[in-house]
Amino acid sequence: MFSEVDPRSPTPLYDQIASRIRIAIAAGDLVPGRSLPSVRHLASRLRVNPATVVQAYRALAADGFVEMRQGSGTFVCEVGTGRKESERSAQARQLVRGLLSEAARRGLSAGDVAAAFRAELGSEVE
Amino acid sequence: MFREILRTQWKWSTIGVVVGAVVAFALPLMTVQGAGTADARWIEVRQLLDDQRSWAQWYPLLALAVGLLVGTSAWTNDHRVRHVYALTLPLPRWRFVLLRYGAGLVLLVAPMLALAVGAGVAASAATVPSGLHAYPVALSIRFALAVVVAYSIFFAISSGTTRTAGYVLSVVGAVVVVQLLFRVSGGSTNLLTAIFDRMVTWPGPFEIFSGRWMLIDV
Amino acid sequence: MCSVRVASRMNARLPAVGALILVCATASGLHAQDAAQYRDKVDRLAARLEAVRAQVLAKDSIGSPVDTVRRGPLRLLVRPERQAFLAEVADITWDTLATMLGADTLLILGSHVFVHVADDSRLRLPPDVGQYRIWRLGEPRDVAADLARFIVHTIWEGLDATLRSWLSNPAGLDSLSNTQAEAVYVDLVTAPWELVKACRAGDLEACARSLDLEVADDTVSLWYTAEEQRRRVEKGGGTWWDIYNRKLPDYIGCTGGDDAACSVYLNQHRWMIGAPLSASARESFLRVALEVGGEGALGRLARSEAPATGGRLSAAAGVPRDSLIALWRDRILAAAPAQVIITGATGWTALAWVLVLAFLALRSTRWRNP
Amino acid sequence: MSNAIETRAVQRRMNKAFEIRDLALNVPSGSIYGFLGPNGSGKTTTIRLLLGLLRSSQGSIALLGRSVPADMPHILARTGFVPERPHLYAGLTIGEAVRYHSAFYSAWDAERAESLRRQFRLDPSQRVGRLSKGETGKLLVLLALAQNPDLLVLDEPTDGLDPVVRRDVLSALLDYVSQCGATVFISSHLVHELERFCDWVGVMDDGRLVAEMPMGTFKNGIKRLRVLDGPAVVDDAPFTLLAREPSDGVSAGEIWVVRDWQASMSQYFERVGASLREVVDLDLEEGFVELLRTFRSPNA
Repeated sequence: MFSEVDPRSPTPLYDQIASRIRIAIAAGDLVPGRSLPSVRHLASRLRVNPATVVQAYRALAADGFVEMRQGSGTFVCEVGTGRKESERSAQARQLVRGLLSEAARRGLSAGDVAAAFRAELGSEVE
Repeated sequence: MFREILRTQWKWSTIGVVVGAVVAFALPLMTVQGAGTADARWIEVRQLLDDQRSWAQWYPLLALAVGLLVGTSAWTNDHRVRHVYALTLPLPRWRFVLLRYGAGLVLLVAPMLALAVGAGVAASAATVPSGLHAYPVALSIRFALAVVVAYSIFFAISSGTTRTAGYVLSVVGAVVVVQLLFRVSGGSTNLLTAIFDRMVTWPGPFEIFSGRWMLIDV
Repeated sequence: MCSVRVASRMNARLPAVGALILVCATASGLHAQDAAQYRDKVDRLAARLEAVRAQVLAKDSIGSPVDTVRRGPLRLLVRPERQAFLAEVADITWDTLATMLGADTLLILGSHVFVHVADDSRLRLPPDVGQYRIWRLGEPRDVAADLARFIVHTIWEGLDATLRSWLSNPAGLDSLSNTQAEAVYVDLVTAPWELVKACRAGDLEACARSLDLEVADDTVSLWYTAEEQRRRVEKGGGTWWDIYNRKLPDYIGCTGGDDAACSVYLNQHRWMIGAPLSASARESFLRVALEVGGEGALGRLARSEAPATGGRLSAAAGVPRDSLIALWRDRILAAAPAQVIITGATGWTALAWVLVLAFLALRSTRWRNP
Repeated sequence: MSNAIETRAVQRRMNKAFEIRDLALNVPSGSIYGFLGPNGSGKTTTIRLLLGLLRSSQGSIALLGRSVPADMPHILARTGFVPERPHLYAGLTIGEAVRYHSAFYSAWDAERAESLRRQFRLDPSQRVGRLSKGETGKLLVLLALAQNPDLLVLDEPTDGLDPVVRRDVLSALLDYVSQCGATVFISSHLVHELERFCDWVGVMDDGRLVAEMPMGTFKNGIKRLRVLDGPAVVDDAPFTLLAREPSDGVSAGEIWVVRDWQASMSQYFERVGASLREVVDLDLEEGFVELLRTFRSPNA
């Protein structure tokens, strides 16, 4: 989750970082109370501007996913199950939206995409 | 700071300083080797003085060589990479130059002292005929001054850019050309000799080199 | 300057006879102080020169045209194409000799001197003339200097035996140069003999003896103390064979402590010992004397009848002997070499240059912003 | 002090063909400023001017609030500099070179120097003259960082380095910045390298500063549009049209490269009867290329 970011993507870097952490929290990979890497560490590791990491952490804090404690670091908050669910579905919707717009660009209709979905996933979707 | 500058200077000019010091110590001893007897006849005295005189040229040459080696080593690296490291160091430039200059001077104390010690030993070991005297102190002072002058000359030259060196060389070249023109046009003025004489007589910069480099003299 | 062209038969077989320079003078009775007498003598010499030349020309069938160049008593026979060059040589030689020796001094010259260049190898010279071969025709000035030196040598050869034994062969008779005086200074201050020390301290009589200007039966004692004599005998006296055969009672006496034996021994073996001051010191004295005497000094030296060399040199110089010695001593002491000890001027100048150079290093364009 | 580097109307003629003109740089304190430009655009000359290695013929330069070149020693004491060509004494070993360099800086952090040395795997007994390009680059960065600078000026610090070394060097640099909050002025012609961490960019071309803006503005403002039935003459558009060319042939329409784009501007196309099919974000490099293209031929 703290691996590469894609600077070429239209999604801003801070957003990329924040959303990855959000997913990790929603998926339970990051348990409440656990501390996130320090800004210095993450910035150096991802080779991004420390300000970008701070911005990502601020965004997460504003959403209530993490808590920034002065002087000691950033910690994962207790997030309700409903919240986790909605985050997961929001992420999923975002993926699908991207997929649909890409499909539109290639001249595929929503029906084509849905058919493909069904074909790929078999009966699971039903 | 000075210690580090000194350390690098030492690293670059070890050979010059060490060899210079060894030769400087040995030279006076070789000068008096087999020096005469106390009641020497005039022919022996003459021989002794001639020997002294034949050794005399090696002292200023040694001073020049040591000055050249240490003086130019101060900037060889900067010349090689065509960038002066010190320009990006946080101290006023004049201060850095003086520190570099001082570092070379400190190292040059070794050959100077070596010569003084050598001259002292030689003077006390030699039998000086009556009427002659040994001058170890005068010789050492002369050597020290000559080394410092030579060092300063080469330090100043190598402190310059290649363009400066070019200017110096073209002035020398111009003098030679003018001299040749004189020669061709039948003039008898010898410009080179005149300039050289100016340099080696008071108050020219090389006067110290042209003096009497005699350990034993009247 | 006058040059007389002598027409002669052509002979192309001897082109090598190039510049034939004939310096001719005479040794016969030299008292030509007054001009008329001098001129008369010169004229007679000229006539004799013509005779010699005719003899040479006849002998060798030299047919090429020959010019004569005259300078005072100097006469040069030259080949026309070298006339200009050798006329210049003659000018310079004559000037040198005249100022050095005085015009009449040349009359001391005891023989004729032919001077010829190296390529005149087929020339046969009359037996009664000195000859001098110029090996290289370079600058007229150098040729003239060589020639003048040679003539001086020839003149000295013509002087009496006393003078020649006092100083066998002076290098030149021009005035004392500083380098020569400096060398004599070294002798003066380093000679370990009591007599020289006294001379250095200012005893003019001691100087006179050191320079071998006095005559005495026991010269050795005039020069050296008994102790010095003994040391000398011990150091270098007697051959091994002599000593082995005990044939040298004086040697044995001297080393045994007999002072008289030492001087006897040394007077008998004069080759072992010379005057306390070297020949170059004597030569320097001669030069000072001639310089003080000015024109004609060498002539006066040759004619003087004083018994001791000191007296003769005093006559040549025209000043009393002791004044001459004092003058010589001052000249020598003044020629002391530059001090080994560094003078303030030298030291401070060196330091000033160091400062200037250090300043230049500081002001290097490399340190300023380009 | 709001700007770590501030120049006004700086002028410097290098030769007949090239000069720096009207250079007005503003590098905000605490920012990471990417100084972009093709080779020969004047980046190195500008850096030499900033560090007092060249004197400007006109204009004023201030670093960390002090003027260049009058206060150079003070500025250099707080500025870490990584030159394009290394100037270290080749005869020294790494250990000696570090020791020598440290002697001149009162704020030298020996611990950081040592940990960076270990991190960079530099052997202290190796001679500086024998180092590879990557090792030399690491050593220079080490020296610049260990002097605890408030300002880092890096001239092509990663040029010619392999990706691993480049990553190490940049990580160390960012680690220092997040720890100490220094301003970084980094020049490069490798645009994508700067993309991930610069918050300001300045673009040089032919001795002039073409653009200077926050990274976000730069990246968001330049877009590639696919337009169908575009008008022949574009004169009243709310954005700046940088380039216009036929599409790749597979998809219909034209490709427009525009600047100062905002989403609401799509209405423009409806108004002129065209249709906007696609808006593609350009990354820094593409934006940079387009920017230079219009700068060099403004009428295209």
